[in-house]
Amino acid sequence: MEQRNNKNTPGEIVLSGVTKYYGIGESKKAVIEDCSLTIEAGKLSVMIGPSGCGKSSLIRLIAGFEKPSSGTITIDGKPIRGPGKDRLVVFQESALFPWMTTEENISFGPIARSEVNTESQNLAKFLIDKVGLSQFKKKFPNQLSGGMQRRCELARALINSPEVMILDEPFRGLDEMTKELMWEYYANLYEETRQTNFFVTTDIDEAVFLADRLIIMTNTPTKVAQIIEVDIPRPRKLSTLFESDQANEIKSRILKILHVEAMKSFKGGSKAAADFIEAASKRAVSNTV
Amino acid sequence: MTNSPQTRGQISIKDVVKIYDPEGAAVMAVDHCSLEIAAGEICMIVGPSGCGKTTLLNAIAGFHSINGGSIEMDGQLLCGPGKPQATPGSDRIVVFQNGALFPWKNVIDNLMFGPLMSGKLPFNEIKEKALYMMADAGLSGTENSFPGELSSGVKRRVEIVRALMNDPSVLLLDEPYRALDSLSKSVMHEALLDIYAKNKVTIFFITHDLQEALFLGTKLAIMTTRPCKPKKILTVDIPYPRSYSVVTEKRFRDLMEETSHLVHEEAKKSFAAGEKEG
Amino acid sequence: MFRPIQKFLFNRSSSRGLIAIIIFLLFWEVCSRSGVWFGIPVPWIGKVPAPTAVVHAWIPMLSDSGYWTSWLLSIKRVYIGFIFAMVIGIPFGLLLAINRTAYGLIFPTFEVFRPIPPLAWVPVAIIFWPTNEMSIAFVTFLGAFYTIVINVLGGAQAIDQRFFQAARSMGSSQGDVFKRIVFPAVVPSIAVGASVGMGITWNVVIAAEMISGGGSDGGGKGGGLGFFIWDSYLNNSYDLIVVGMISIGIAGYLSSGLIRIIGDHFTKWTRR
Amino acid sequence: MNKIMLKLNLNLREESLIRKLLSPRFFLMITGFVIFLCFWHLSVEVWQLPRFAQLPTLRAVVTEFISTNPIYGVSIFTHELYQHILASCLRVFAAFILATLLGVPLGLFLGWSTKFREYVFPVFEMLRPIPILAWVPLAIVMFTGIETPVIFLAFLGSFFVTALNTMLGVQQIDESYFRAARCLGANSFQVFKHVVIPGAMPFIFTGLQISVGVCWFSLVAAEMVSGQYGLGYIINTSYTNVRYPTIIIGMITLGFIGYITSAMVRSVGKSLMKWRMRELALSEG
Repeated sequence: MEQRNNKNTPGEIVLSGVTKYYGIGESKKAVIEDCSLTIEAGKLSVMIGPSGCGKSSLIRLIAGFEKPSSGTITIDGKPIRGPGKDRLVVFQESALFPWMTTEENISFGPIARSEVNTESQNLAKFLIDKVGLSQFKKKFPNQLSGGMQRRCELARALINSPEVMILDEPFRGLDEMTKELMWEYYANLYEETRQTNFFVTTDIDEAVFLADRLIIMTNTPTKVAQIIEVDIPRPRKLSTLFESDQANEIKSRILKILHVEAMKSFKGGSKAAADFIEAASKRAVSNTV
Repeated sequence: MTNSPQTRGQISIKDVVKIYDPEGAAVMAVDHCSLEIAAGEICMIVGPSGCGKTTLLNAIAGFHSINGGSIEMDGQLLCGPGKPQATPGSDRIVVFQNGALFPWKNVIDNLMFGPLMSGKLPFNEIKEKALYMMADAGLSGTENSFPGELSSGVKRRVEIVRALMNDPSVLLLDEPYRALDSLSKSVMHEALLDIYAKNKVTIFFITHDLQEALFLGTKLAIMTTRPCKPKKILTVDIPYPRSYSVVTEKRFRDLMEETSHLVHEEAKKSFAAGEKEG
Repeated sequence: MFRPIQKFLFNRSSSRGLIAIIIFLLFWEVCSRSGVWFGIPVPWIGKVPAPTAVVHAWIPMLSDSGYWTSWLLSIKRVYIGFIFAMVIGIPFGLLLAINRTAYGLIFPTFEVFRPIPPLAWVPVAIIFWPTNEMSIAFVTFLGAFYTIVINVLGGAQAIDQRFFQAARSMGSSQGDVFKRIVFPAVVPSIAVGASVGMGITWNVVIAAEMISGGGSDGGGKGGGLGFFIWDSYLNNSYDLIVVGMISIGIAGYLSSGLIRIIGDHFTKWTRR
Repeated sequence: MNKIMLKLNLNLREESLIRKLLSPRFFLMITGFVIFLCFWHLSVEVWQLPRFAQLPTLRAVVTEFISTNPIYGVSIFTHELYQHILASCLRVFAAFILATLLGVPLGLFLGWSTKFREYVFPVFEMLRPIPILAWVPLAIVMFTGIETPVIFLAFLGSFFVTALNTMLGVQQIDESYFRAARCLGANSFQVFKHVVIPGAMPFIFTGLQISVGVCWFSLVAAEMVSGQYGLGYIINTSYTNVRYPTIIIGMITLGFIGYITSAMVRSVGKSLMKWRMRELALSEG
């Protein structure tokens, strides 16, 4: 996994004036409205916003599973038409194939594209050791712990050496301890490859710890509220999160913006915007079959 | 609606031992654990997942028996020598990790279930109390919806109100906010402290999120990996009411630093042991 | 091998089961002999042959070749119908799951015929198929076919959307998606469909054998277990009816046991 | 519809839009029916293919079905058809109600108390593998008359299915609901009433739907073998008396009535479980 310098790293994604509607007729609701942002190549950009504000819909647009209602999304200048191995998504709930062992899951990509050769087999072996799952090669996903499933999914994406790694709150649901260990683990993985990464979360500590560039989103319909450059030195260690004043200063800035947004969506009681978006986006996913 | 000031809900756990015996392979879950919780206190139990915290909670609630030591509440023996398993009762109510609102009852019926079962109050008095507590917790308007239609944040609040409807001495919370995303968690924490200020009930709160423990708790018990016993007990001397900005204050960060390496040691041990979640 | 039996015999729950079965057999014996259970007259059971009489009638059967040929005949008919139902049903179900046009075209007609119980097809089958044997096989096939298709269809439609998204973004073609996502995900539903289907085929074979008089090449006791019990009824040898019933029960139990074993083998990944 | 795109329907939004224009669901359904009827008419009457030739033609069946004085006396305008329908429906109704009244409580207790299950379930499991229709001769012997054996057979099939599904329903209820109810001070009877029954309800109704199907399944066979009236009987006697169109009429009526009865059970289930309906609606949208 050689280290790429920033200048010619691929994977710059530009969104301009992107809008996305769900539902039809009077239940039509804009989830993303006129959102423009750039995910810089070679950087770990983290997007944070209240739950259900439309972040996952943005990911589905970038990954190419859905088309924006208006506006354009390009990767290195080329418009995005459909899913491709240049933009791989690690979902919130594990999308490991339950009927495949860890080994089969990880080498799914090369086999699917019939690019299996000694080089890809070595890479697979290297990655399985790297994610610490060598003794779990023959195990099925439901025999792995949450943390192990996440690492397996990371390896499955990395073997295809995508231009951009997209992660949708991958560590949500893990217990706090495993989650913090995964932060450090994922940060080191990025520091080795300096590959473009687009990480979405609702956890402020996670965002501050991981991010080179922090994109704070508003409540639904979501758009960019603020962008903060985080220049905490790398490689980053968990202890830096508590000691470094800069980390804490950024954290309180985010808190001010996001707490207000979270309260707005929360105060709406059971029919809060968050629930509607959550249900609507679930429906949107289900009816593309 | 304030019940008597902190006289109820004092718990003393003395030297409790719990051994599971699945298919004969005896596994010790709790190893001589002793812990004193004063009445009206918020005691946070922090430890890696699968270390036996929930077993302790189940023993207090009376779902499981214990093999040694004793647990008392307000001086009466809950379980101990001669009575290995406590009898569940509405003085100690559990709020479960993935929720246990009855999906077939709407919100108001869920809230009224406890008092109706005990049959002490007439129906309309219970209903009035339920409506009052719902308004108090910002839940009015959800009376007739079913749990399946509510967001997880709202469901959590309904479940806590359902517990408080029975004026329990102790609220036993088992990682109630684990499924929530961090931002909604912060809002839920403030809502819980708000309800706590009004009801002054003792809270026994299990979590593996250190920041949540320090933000909510008056007392913090850091547990070892399985078999669990308190590794360190410290009091959190941040005054109430606490708002979320306290997280960035100096005192809070010192406490975080002081406790986080303890907690991480335990986490590394269970992580290395390939401990599966929960 | 000894350890599980020993565990079975002495643990509390299974010993209770054993006691209950013994009491049941005693109840059956006493009531059919005397029609009275501790002085209370028991209706209907009186006409049922007692267990001892049944065993008594069963022993000579064990050496009677006709008895065993009816076993073989019924098993043959069940498995022919069943295998045809699997071989045609699974691809048919998958086609409906994958191709929306085929689903729109064929599924409504398929659904219209589904409420018609398979045995209602016996007369039409006898008219259509040349030999009696083929008409029984057709009706058996029909019994299992509907169950398998519905289960395969349900299994395929329940596959989570994100598996397709993940596979497509890693560059797998549609054929690859079918081979490595749709089919493996549907295998557990096929196993469920097969075990339910097997139960239905036994029912259908027994009834078809009774209704169509035991089939052309059987005749006499060799007409399959269905005919065996019907023939015993016609000759008023009621003990043999119960012998036949228990034999069918055992045969049915063994077949669904076999299907379950095969099914478990292919769905290892669903278990913890 | 010259070139129906037989592509994998797993493709994405843009292809599905084009497909929607080509074949709205209703239009396809009609084409499906038309193709089937044409095939029936052509193969039997026009081409007279081997084997198909003996089957009743589409025209014969339709004319018989809707004629005021049918050749063989059975059509929608004659009294006889409704007599058979009534006989079959009464038997299914009696068997289904009996199976529900006995099966559901048994299933609830089997699921609820381990002691009861340890005694009763082994006997239950010993009898269950015997295919229902293997009971036909014994039923005729055990019960006098025509009606009771037929009802007993229909009852037997649905009884086992109902009891088993109810038991599974109770067993799948999450342990924390029982604990929550205990915590809130409910005694065993209250837990049974407020947790066990509503919690098992979805499974009970799945069981009842299957049980209606099994009822019809065993009824037809019993009627064919020993019935006097009823749709199974009419189908069988029409065959023996070589009145082929009436066989098809019997089958169509059977399918239709069977569909209506299971639809009735489904709607009763839906009305009893509003909470589940809303939950499913939200998730499917």
